[in-house]
Amino acid sequence: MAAPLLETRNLSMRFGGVQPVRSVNFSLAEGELRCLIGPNGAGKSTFFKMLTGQLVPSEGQVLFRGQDISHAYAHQIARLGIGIKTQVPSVFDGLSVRENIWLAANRIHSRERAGNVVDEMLERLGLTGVAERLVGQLAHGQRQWVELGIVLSTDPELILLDEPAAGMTYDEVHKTAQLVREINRSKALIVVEHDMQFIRMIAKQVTVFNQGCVLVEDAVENILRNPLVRDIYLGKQAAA
Amino acid sequence: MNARVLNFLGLGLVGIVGVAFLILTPRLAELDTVLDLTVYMIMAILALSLALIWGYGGILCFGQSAFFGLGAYTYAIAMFNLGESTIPLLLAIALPAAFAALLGYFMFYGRISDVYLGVITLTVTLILFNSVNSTAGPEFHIGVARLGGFNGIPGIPPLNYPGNKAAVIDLEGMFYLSTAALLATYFGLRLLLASRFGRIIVGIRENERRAELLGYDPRAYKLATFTIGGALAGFAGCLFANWGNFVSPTIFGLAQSAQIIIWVIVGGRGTLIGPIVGCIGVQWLSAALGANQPSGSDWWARILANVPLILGIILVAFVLLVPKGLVPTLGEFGLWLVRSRARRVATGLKPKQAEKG
Amino acid sequence: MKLNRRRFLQSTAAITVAGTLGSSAWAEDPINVASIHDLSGGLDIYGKPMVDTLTLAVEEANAAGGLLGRQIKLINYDTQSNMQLYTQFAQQAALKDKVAVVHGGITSASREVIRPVLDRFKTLYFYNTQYEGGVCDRNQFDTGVTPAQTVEKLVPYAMKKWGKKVYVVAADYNYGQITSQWVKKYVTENGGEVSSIDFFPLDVTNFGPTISKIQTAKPDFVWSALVGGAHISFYRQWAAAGMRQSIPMASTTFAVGNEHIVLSPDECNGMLVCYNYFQDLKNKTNEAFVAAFHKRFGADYPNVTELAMGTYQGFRLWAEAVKKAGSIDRMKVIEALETGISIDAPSGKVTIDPPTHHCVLDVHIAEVKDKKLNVLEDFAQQKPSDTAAVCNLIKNPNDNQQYVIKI
Amino acid sequence: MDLIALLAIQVLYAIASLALISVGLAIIFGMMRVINLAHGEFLMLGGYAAIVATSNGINIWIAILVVAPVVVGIIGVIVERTIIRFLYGRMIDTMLATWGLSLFLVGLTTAIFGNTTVGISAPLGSFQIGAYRTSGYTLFVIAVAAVTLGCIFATLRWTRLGLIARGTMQNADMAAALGVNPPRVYAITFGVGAALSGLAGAVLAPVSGVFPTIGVAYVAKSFITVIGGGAAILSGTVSAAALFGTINQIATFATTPVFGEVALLATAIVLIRLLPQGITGRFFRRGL
Repeated sequence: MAAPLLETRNLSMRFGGVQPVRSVNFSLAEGELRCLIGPNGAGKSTFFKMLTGQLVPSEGQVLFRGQDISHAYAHQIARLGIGIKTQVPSVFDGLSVRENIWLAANRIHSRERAGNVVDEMLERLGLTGVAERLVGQLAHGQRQWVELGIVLSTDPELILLDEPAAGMTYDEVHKTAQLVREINRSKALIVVEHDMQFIRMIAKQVTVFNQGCVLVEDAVENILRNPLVRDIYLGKQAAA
Repeated sequence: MNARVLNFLGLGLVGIVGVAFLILTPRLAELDTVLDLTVYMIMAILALSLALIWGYGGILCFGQSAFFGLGAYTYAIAMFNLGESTIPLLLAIALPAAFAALLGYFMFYGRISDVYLGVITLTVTLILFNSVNSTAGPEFHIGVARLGGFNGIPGIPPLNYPGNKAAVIDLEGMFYLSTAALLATYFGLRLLLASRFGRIIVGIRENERRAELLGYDPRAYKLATFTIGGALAGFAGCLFANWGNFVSPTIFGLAQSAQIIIWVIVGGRGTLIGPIVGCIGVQWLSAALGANQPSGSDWWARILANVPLILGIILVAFVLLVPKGLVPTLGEFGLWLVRSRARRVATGLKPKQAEKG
Repeated sequence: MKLNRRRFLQSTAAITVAGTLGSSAWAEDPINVASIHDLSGGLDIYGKPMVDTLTLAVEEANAAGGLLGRQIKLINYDTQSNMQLYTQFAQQAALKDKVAVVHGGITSASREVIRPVLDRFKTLYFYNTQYEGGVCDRNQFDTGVTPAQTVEKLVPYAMKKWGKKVYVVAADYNYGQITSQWVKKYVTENGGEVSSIDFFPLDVTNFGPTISKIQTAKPDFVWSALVGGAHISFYRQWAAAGMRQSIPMASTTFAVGNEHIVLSPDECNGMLVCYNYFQDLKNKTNEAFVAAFHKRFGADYPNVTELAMGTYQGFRLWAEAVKKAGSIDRMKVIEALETGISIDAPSGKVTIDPPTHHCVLDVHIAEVKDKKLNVLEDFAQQKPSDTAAVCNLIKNPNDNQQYVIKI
Repeated sequence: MDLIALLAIQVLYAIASLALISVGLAIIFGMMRVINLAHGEFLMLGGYAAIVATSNGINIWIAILVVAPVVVGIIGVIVERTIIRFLYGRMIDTMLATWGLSLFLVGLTTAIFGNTTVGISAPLGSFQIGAYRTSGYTLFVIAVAAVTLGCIFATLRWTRLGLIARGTMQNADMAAALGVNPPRVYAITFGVGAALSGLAGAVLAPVSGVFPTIGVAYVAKSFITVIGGGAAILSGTVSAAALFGTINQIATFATTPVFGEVALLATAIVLIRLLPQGITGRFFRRGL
């Protein structure tokens, strides 16, 4: 089997007393699509933050293509080719949709090239209509799309999606799922999601987080059957 | 598209007005008016320097006067030692820029942000004030130039045409120079902001974390912005030292740095023309209030001629009522007018169509 | 509407009447005189009284029929303790108002800002403040006292009274620096020693450490050249530390900002000062002046300060010269002044010293007693010998600089 | 030996006065994230309040300890109601508004009281330490500082208002969660902060005198102290005041007031560079 694209070796995070992530060993192959599930506070977002350099791990390593990036700055990691769509859309509210995408495309493309890339991306995400609107004025769903567009425009090797379907209508969810699959043809993804239907639509392999540890890792159908998962996760959801 | 057209129209307008002002003023206005306008132009450059780093770079700098003062002092000291103004002028830009770069590195690479930036910059300018203020003794001199402490350095030799000591730039010359410099700065900054760099610093202002996750290093961009701002302020300082032929430590003082912030606030953050307007407006006002003091003890007259009082009210009023600043608000008002006009026209048309149909 | 028109007609009528009256009353338009002083900000303590006396002087002159049959218009600028405005207003006064003379400037800094501007635009300049001396400029006249006129007198007096060991505390700028040098000179000349000279920026308010230092030095008396509102706290803390009884104090800056009125008697009684003018001087001119001043600005007016009187006398000297020259033309007035014009002023006889453009005047030593300044000794007609040592505008009229007098 | 004692007192005094002039600002900043640039003028008004009161025959102690804080406290509440409350969450705008307010107050006091420095002479004579004499009032200032900080501690620790206060310091929504209406808390907080500033101004009036522009001398220092101290009101102010006060005073005694000042400011810069969240942002986080 080929060397993994991304690998973490007993990665841990500690804030004072609490320890949201505990020695996680995780591995993702080139071009793989992996789903990350687990109840709130299982450490998924913290995990993502460490992968993208927003947090420096207290222990352990993050290897991207065998290179240790656990102490790299966020912008360096981004340049290595890891993009993230955060849970709460993080976009440039004061700028127009076009400018948002442009800022991303501009980093990797020449000035004239960037222009075209932006147009294509707007087209692809169906944002052409609102291209000149300020992102701050858009609806939540659309902001999600804009952020996705930003991430894609930097053309990363690995894309982290933190709850891409959150707060979306049913057909928006569908659209997103389609897009994710389409993206996956060329790129590796890690998707954090609660929405089981969405997961069914996209996932093959699923990793379950619980209390900062990897609980199980298995094919989606087995996971859905796994009673343990049901208890700690679906059970909770059902209760909620 | 439309926005872009308006944008170009605006630029053109500013250009035309600016040049007209540059050419006509000395022919039409009294000499003293020209002299006043000269200093307003110079201060407007200072205002622009803060407009860049605060309004666009999102860096709250309470110590812009530090670079302004450094520029002025550098020019003065170099001038007394060299006597020919080309190198002093360049120094007056380079030194503050270097200082800004140093300070910026210290702050941004130390991940210091918002209020803390404010405090550090404020503190720096206060340190400069205190230090320079206590150099009255004869032992404090750089080359032949006495620093002069509280009294400052009077009788600074004016700029001369590069290379020729004798050809000193006269009062009108100073006006042309300052106004031209202001226009150049304005259009220079417009270019800068339209460039990749400009768009990126605005992006960083909007959402630093996101910019970082896209692979931009905010620290570097902020540092660059801060340095440019420092250079501009230094240049303004040099011109200022020329205009009054003196410089004193109050240039580093709290009042001075505060004033710069007022200009930007009143004129409008996130615009360039705004701070220019704010700067000229506020300065003109405090000069007008200061002149023609009532020479009596009439209480109300005293109130009305009481400059801090009036300025204070203006500032509070602006923050409460016109938080965006003069220019953006007027802009919006203008747009609103146009729109409602358009609407009225549209509604006016409807019945006609009805008749047709 | 109709009513409005009637109103309108009435008012216009009124205006025209007033207009004709005005024009008929005065053959020519008034003579402009500019006052450029700090009326707000840190230095207004000094500026306010100066402008008040100047106002009175102008009003008196106008009441007496003006100068050369023309009324005098006082144009009053507030520089808000801001150097930039000094330049701007000096330019306005010279170019826009076309004033015959500018009275103004408080700190030496502000003077050095105004001076070149008024030189450039050929406008006569009176600097009416007590200062460190040494300015030599044909376009400028200085009516304030300089160290040689006051320090020279007060030092030996104080040393005779208290002893030979002196500790100097001074404001950290030109005036303080130079004055303290003069103090040192005269102290050593009189066989005493200056144990230390400490300088304080004008915004310092905490003198605790210094007071301890002075206690360790144990001088016979302290010489204060402190200036401005903040420095008043020195006297307070000095008294609060119980030092006033044990170590006395002399000064040529105290009371210029009415410190002796601000402070309570037991904070500054017994302090010695030396100036050209004291409000309680016993002579006809002064009593008349004080009466007039109180009539104009209220009997509760705290005190007419040294600087205020300097300004008053400055205007009077200029007016005298204008009469003599029969013109307000700058050079004519300067020449008139250079004949050594003198006036009978509230402070006694004041005469322009032609070579230095400073004044020959009386000085008095006084003691602070219960918010009053009791004159102890008078010294008639003191010459500005310090400036005279370096400056002679009769020999070389084109000299134009401030000398740092070698001490 | 007795010189050491004297120095010790002066260092203590420096710390005390720094803490006094900063604590009002600290409360307002710590609880409302509002940086009040009119703080210096609140101190100035406190001074004037005390002086006017005494000159109208009110006992000096009452004037300083009661009248001044009450008057300035009321002014504070008025300011909060008329200006600050429109600007919550807009830190920069608040700074600018309050700074406009400070100009306004300076202008107003000048118009009313004129420009001459006024003051009251320090009561409580002086006392002897070995060969040295020093002002008894110095000790009074230290005492007032101690008591004030003590009261604040007690309030925060044991009263309901204190609980709410600590809540708001931890997170702003907490006050609402505790079922009190934030507007009232804010108004009270601002009033209290202003009152403390008034007290400080009055206490220091006999030492440094009062004039309309004296606020400038205070505001930068207290501003720096508060930011240097960090979010925690008490521990922050005290620790920062202790650090800056000591350095300032010793440097002053060893060299000149200027270097004292510069030393203080330089320390502040280094401090903020090392601990961007202020002293308490780093150490005793849970401090009051």
